[in-house]
Amino acid sequence: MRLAPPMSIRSRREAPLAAVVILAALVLVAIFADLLAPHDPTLPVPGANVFDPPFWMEGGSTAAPLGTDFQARDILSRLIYGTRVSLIVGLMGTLVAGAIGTLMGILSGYIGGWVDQVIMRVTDAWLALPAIVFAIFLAAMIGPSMWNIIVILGAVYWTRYARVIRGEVLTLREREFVKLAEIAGASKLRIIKRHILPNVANTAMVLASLTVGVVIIAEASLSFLGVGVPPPQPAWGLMLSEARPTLLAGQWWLTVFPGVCILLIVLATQLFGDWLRVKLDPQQRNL
Amino acid sequence: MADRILEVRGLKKRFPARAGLFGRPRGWVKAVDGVDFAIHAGETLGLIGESGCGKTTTSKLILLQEPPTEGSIMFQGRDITGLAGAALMAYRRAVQVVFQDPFSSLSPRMRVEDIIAEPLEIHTDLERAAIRQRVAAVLELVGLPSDVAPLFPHEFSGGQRQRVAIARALATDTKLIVLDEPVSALDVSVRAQIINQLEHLQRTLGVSYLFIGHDLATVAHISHRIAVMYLGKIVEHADSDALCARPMHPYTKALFEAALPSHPDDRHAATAVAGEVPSAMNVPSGCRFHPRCPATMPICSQVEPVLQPRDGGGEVACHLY
Amino acid sequence: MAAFIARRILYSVVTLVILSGTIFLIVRLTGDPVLLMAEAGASTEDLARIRQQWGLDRSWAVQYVTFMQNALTGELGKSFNYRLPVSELYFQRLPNSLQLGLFATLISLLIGVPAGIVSAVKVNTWWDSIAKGVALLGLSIPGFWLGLVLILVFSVSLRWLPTSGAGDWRHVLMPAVALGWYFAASMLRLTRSSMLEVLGSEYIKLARLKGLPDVVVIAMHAFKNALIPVFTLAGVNLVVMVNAAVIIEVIFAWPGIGRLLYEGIFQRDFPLVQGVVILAGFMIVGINLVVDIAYAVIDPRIRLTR
Amino acid sequence: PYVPSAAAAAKGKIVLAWHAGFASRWLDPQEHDGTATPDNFFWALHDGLVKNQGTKLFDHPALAEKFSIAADAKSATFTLRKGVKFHNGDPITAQDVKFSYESYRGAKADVFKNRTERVEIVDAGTIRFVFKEPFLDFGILFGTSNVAAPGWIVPEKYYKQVGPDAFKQKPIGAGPYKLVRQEPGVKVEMEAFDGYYRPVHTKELVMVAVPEAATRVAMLERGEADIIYNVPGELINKVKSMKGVTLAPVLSGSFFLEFVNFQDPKNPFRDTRVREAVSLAIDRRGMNQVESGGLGKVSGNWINDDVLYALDWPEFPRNVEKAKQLLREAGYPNGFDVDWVTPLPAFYSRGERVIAQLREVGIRGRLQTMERGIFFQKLRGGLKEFPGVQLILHGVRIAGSWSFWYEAYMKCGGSNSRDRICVKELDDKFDRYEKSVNPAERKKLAEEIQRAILENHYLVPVYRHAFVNAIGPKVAAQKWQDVFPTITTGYAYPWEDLKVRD
Amino acid sequence: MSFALRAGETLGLVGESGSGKTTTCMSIVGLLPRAARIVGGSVLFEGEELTTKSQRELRAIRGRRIAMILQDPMASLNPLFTIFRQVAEPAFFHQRLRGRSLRSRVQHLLKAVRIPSPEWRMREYPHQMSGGMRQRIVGAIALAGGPSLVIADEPTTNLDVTIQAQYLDLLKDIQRETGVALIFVTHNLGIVAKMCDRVAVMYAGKIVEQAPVRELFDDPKHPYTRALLGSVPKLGNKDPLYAIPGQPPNLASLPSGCAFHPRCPEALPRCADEEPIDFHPGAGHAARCWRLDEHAAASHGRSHS
Ligand SMILES: Nc1ncnc2c1ncn2[C@@H]1O[C@H](COP(=O)(O)OP(=O)(O)OP(=O)(O)O)[C@@H](O)[C@H]1O
Ligand SMILES: Nc1ncnc2c1ncn2[C@@H]1O[C@H](COP(=O)(O)OP(=O)(O)OP(=O)(O)O)[C@@H](O)[C@H]1O
Ligand SMILES: [Mg+2]
Ligand SMILES: [Mg+2]
Repeated sequence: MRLAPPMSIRSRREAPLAAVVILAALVLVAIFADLLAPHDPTLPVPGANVFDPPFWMEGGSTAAPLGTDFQARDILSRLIYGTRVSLIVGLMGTLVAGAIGTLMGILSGYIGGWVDQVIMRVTDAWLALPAIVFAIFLAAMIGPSMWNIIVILGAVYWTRYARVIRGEVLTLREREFVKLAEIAGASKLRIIKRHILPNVANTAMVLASLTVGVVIIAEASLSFLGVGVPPPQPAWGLMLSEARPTLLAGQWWLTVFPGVCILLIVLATQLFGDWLRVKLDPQQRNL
Repeated sequence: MADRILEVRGLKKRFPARAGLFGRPRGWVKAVDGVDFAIHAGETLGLIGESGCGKTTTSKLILLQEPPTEGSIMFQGRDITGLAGAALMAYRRAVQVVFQDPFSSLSPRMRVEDIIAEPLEIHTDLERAAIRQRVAAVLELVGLPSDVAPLFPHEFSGGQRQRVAIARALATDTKLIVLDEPVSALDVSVRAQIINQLEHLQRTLGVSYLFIGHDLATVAHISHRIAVMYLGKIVEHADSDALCARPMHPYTKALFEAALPSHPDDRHAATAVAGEVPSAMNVPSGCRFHPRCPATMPICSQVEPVLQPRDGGGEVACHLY
Repeated sequence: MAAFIARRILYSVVTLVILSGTIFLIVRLTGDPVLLMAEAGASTEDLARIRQQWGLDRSWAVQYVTFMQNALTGELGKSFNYRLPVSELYFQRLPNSLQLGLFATLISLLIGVPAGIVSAVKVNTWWDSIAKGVALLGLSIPGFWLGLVLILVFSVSLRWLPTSGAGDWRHVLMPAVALGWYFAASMLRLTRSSMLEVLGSEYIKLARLKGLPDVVVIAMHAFKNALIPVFTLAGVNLVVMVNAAVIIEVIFAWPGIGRLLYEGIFQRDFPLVQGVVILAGFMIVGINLVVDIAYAVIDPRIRLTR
Repeated sequence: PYVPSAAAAAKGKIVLAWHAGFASRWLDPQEHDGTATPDNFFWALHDGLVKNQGTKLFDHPALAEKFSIAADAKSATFTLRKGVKFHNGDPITAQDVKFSYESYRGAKADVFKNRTERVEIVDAGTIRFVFKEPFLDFGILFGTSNVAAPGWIVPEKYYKQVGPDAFKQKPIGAGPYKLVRQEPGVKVEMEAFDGYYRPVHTKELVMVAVPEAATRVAMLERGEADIIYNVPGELINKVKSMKGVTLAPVLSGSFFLEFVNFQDPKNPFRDTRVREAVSLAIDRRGMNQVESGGLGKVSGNWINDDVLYALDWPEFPRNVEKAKQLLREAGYPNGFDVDWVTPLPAFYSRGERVIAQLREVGIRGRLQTMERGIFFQKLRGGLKEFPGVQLILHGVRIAGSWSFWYEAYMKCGGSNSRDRICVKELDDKFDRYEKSVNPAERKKLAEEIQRAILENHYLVPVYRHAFVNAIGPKVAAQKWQDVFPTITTGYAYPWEDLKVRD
Repeated sequence: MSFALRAGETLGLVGESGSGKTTTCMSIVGLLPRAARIVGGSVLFEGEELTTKSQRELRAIRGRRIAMILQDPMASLNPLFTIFRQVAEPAFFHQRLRGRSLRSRVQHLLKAVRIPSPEWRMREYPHQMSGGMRQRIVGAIALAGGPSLVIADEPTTNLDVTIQAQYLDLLKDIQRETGVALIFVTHNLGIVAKMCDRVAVMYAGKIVEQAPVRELFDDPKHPYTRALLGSVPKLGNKDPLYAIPGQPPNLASLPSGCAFHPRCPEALPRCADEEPIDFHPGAGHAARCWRLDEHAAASHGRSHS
């Protein structure tokens, strides 16, 4: 009897090509929006009407290839600039959440004691607070803007990081290399910087990649409630939400295009996140 | 071997068990319950006993990872239990540890050179170049080529990692290394390498070891003296050879009887000792070994025996003697 | 066990105190409710009168203490808008919200759990890919969009289901799907990963070594162990769906708590917002307790040791 | 004439889908908040002594058979209709009227309190309000929907018995419909009251709150709702195309631009030419076309023409070239930047259009959005909340008198204008207006003030938008005005006139 | 690799971590992980070919005729089920025992593995047992189906010496009573010395030497076996240990020829290129080393160091 050589494990597979291509394309579009967009995304296309259909449909024109919206603005240009806004919101929101959550998780897990208790109770309380309460709170305090939405989403989504990272830190804290550092006389700060942080980075990365999509969808939901990225900024979520009545009127392009964009980016980040998770966390714990 | 580098007296450690609603403990785990021993310069003390008898806790107390409940730890004649500041750092610098699991004791995100350099960075203000030199030197000492310095731990096998761990322990001018089962996680063929290496290092550098293990043969091989622990107490200690030649405490005897034969012809029948180690939360009265002891006497359940000198040097705590 | 539950309750109380303080501050920092209660041309005296009528002229500290004192006696105050005790309003809406939440939970469980199990048992096959695809779709479609498409298709075009409002099962179907859809995805992910973890364990190996049928191994040995995290998530999700299904309730004009909260927020109905959030907090805490106790029922380690 | 079983003929059911959630306080006229929304419920459940109906502003007798206001405007006398009853069968007495008036605590309550000396019950059916001084606006304030409601009658006995809060849950009134059931915030179900003095045609009237516009339209399409309020601009064409459905574009609030702090020397809007240029840049017709499906009205005055003394004013022209020219003359050949353009939430798209139109003449603005509650709070905060160069696009509807508009949005220290606008000479004139008891003089002053505002472009009117509702096939109506006959409101009352098609 | 085992016999399978011991055992019972597969060879059990059997047929054999004891007693019991249920399962599914007979069967099994007061203990959960007891319960589960072969994969690595000794004695007793054949997987030569009749030494996925236990200890033929024996500390002997140089190989990139040759002190030039074949230096003794090839032995490459 002969055994097959060690089995090639699928989890080592290459990064999902589709996801990487989509993400790269979106990033490029976001960077070069100024060059790519045919029109100003906030102003009407000269000569165009409200709700012009895409060019291939009757009444459409190539001046606004994907049609125009309620302000006679070019949808294509808005989508292109929207990539920038949505990516910034998605990535920065994730970053804010990740930064707060990771910090909280590390403090809670590593320092322990009452710090842990307080942070965990705050986390519990936070979970019970609906995001919209926050959203309006912040909008009231500092006025609605893209950056405030980022702060809001960060403030809403940090808890999931805090919990997972805390769990991770609790086991890390018992890991022998941390003990070794303590025995060698390393300060808490040094241990956090040199030993804890680098070792939770993977987890944070995986969580982050899975959070981007959630944040983008959440932005759309806040727009629906009227407290998202303020007009006239062309965020996809805002476009989708503003145009929702037109679904009923048959002007499908107004919702379908931003919808597809959101779908694409969420799909891509999730796929990428899944891949990253399998790659960085072969045990596939519940992140 | 006259100068005692480390001396432990009446060391006790209790852990609260199952804290109640407001942190009120419902009982105490007496993990270490009055331990005395000394380690001399350049000497290896073996600490042996079954799982849960308090070996690791003892090492934690020595390494100041837990404050002792009672007792004192003298390092080079100075009590270290209340140390702080520079004196503490000096102690931290002189005493290092090597753990059992070579996979968990090296941070997966750090390069080997940084791992080894960490104690140096903390305790000295050497230049980068000097640190690198020192790293190369200790790598050499443990038998690794110095060009492995920039690698990450996952690029090493278990045995090599354990060498890195030892190298780290040697990076500062270490006086004492606590070795908590340093070879039990290693492959059989690699164990011998590490043990030989440790012996070699001791001979050349004169460091002392506290060697914790539960494989009798291994502990006996490397140690000069052996202390046998049972449920938080040392029940017998003696020179390694004397102990092997004539174990006196029934528990020590049981350990020897349970040890595996090194040849099929040494097979012996059922072991004398029955049952398992009781929980450290409710230690039996009198001699703590009496419920399992094949030679138990009425007095054993009432009076706790104290350590007394035994034949061939060392001490034993048993009513038989 | 009793001490364990007592400690959990203590934690819960702390959580609720933090929660109430936070929400109390937040609603007050967001602006003056009186302006929204009065007409556009109301005079300053008008405003002062309303303010005094509702005790809003007193300092925040006093307001908070009063609020907490009342809350302890189960009195969450009276809604500005509805002139009803908040708790009464809440419990009026609760049946609707529970109906929606339970249906949605059911849908998310019915989709998420079996798909998660299949995807874990047949990991890295096309079954797995399909399940993951479904989960991805669930995560990438905003609920309001799905809701409107559902209305468009099933109410307007096909004329099968009523567009909105509460009533019989036909009313709850679309909102429950639109709401449960998103949660199904998270349920699926969690079931999958926790099943994968359990399936890799030694005791599952031993169960297989006993020669047990696969069904028994998966359904009895594995699933029961994988259930615990799924259970927790379902509990928390249920609370979220019951208390904060704002968007779906708005789209489908569902008379639930989410809308109560939504309107309360925009009207600056302080007592209402505070009350709903705190009751939701209670529910979270309650559900967590139930889940903890359920754990203890499932898992003897907790039952006997804590 | 009292018809005892008028409601016996009532039949059918009408479901009305609302754009907002309901507040129970809207069921109690005693706490009228001065906005139009609660009138929907008052007109169904309650009745007043007088109310406006159709094009009559306030002088349509309702529970009062007749009334008279003394020539010196120091008293008003009302005679109750005979045999009128509350829903619980109790007769409506002068005492109920007195109680309702005296315990009224809603909008403008202080005005009534301060000005009223006493309320006399002349006899069982006659009541007289006596004022401390001439009270010229009494009729307007007392009887116009959407202003105040001390003239709406609640049953004293019942009201006192259950208390104000319970009253809002189970109101008993004198209106054409009595409450069957309400789910607070969500739904109000009503049934024709067979003791009403006018014929009630529809048996059941149900109002449901459906916040999402698309859902309301879907309901109308499915026949789940018979009347829907507030069709958004995007869906006007869609609703137009629906079979059997009638659009009801009721003229509603007026949108106009405010130049925040324009008197500041550093403010470019200080120059009348610049303000005129803004006016010339605005495409009022285009705005009406897109935002309101052409159903609004491009009016000249920023004050609605359905209020007392409102001045009729011709439409302002659009002339981009002239606007540019004026800007050049004013020293802004390249235009200038406006820090923020803040539209009334959530009419952001109108704000965006204004910005796009201003951009054409070289004035570059940015949109500022805020949540509704914040907006009103900021308005009240005055100038400090709007620093720099700012424009506000107000959307306002105030019923009753032109003076309420002036007081709220133009007067120095006005409830909404605060310290953002101060035109001293107009305020002085307004003072004279307030003090005057001579209607002719008042009218003259009112017109002078309005003319000055328009000629100087202190405020720039944009257009009067239509509150677009839609009527389903089940409702009997020749034209939409049959369902929405009442000026000063965008709503479908009087409810008793609604009829279900046979 | 190949080895054979008679009824009632104990075979020791020795090798370092990762040398393929567990994989071998798992492939006997047909439970390799999804990613692995058997690429050749056969497993004959009581005359039946196992490798070609379907999972369904294997299921009838697993637990009933071949049982297995896993390495980790803490992890191999399902924490959520009672001891009774877990011990009863094989009898329930294979022998279709129910009710009282099932209960008495379980009691009997627990008694057989020396669990005190089994009728009371079987109602408890795994976490209430000590490690030694758990391992004995796993033993009871193995015996539950009345197997003729038990494969024990390092069953004592996590146990204390005293408990280990007790457990090993117990296994021997049971073997004597029931006559099952035992495959004992371990990396500890001491256990082999204590327990086994025959030994197979594995290195890098291959059996390099196989012999009756005494012969192996007295006269090991393969350099790896010799090295292994030399590297274990013995009581009362403080001489430096014999350390095999280098590290165990990675199975994914095995050295060419004899997998041991890079570490072998006696390697011949051909060891690097040619995979050694089985030589039979004695009855029932086989080893894979070119040194045993007569011709090669004549022309010594390097001498014994
Ligand atoms: N932090 C702690 N809290 C409570 N009990 C503890 C703690 N650490 C150790 N114990 C208990 O103290 C006793 C001694 O533990 P210790 O780890 O020192 O044993 P050991 O001899 O090292 O065992 P092993 O051979 O398994 O490593 C055990 O019963 C253990 O459960
Ligand atoms: N699921 C798997 N996928 C890939 N490789 C595997 C898998 N299982 C085992 N292997 C590899 O197969 C080889 C043999 O593993 P096996 O578990 O049989 O070794 P072992 O001798 O039992 O080791 P140990 O003493 O550590 O239990 C190892 O190199 C291991 O890495
Ligand atoms: Mg230990
Ligand atoms: Mg193994």
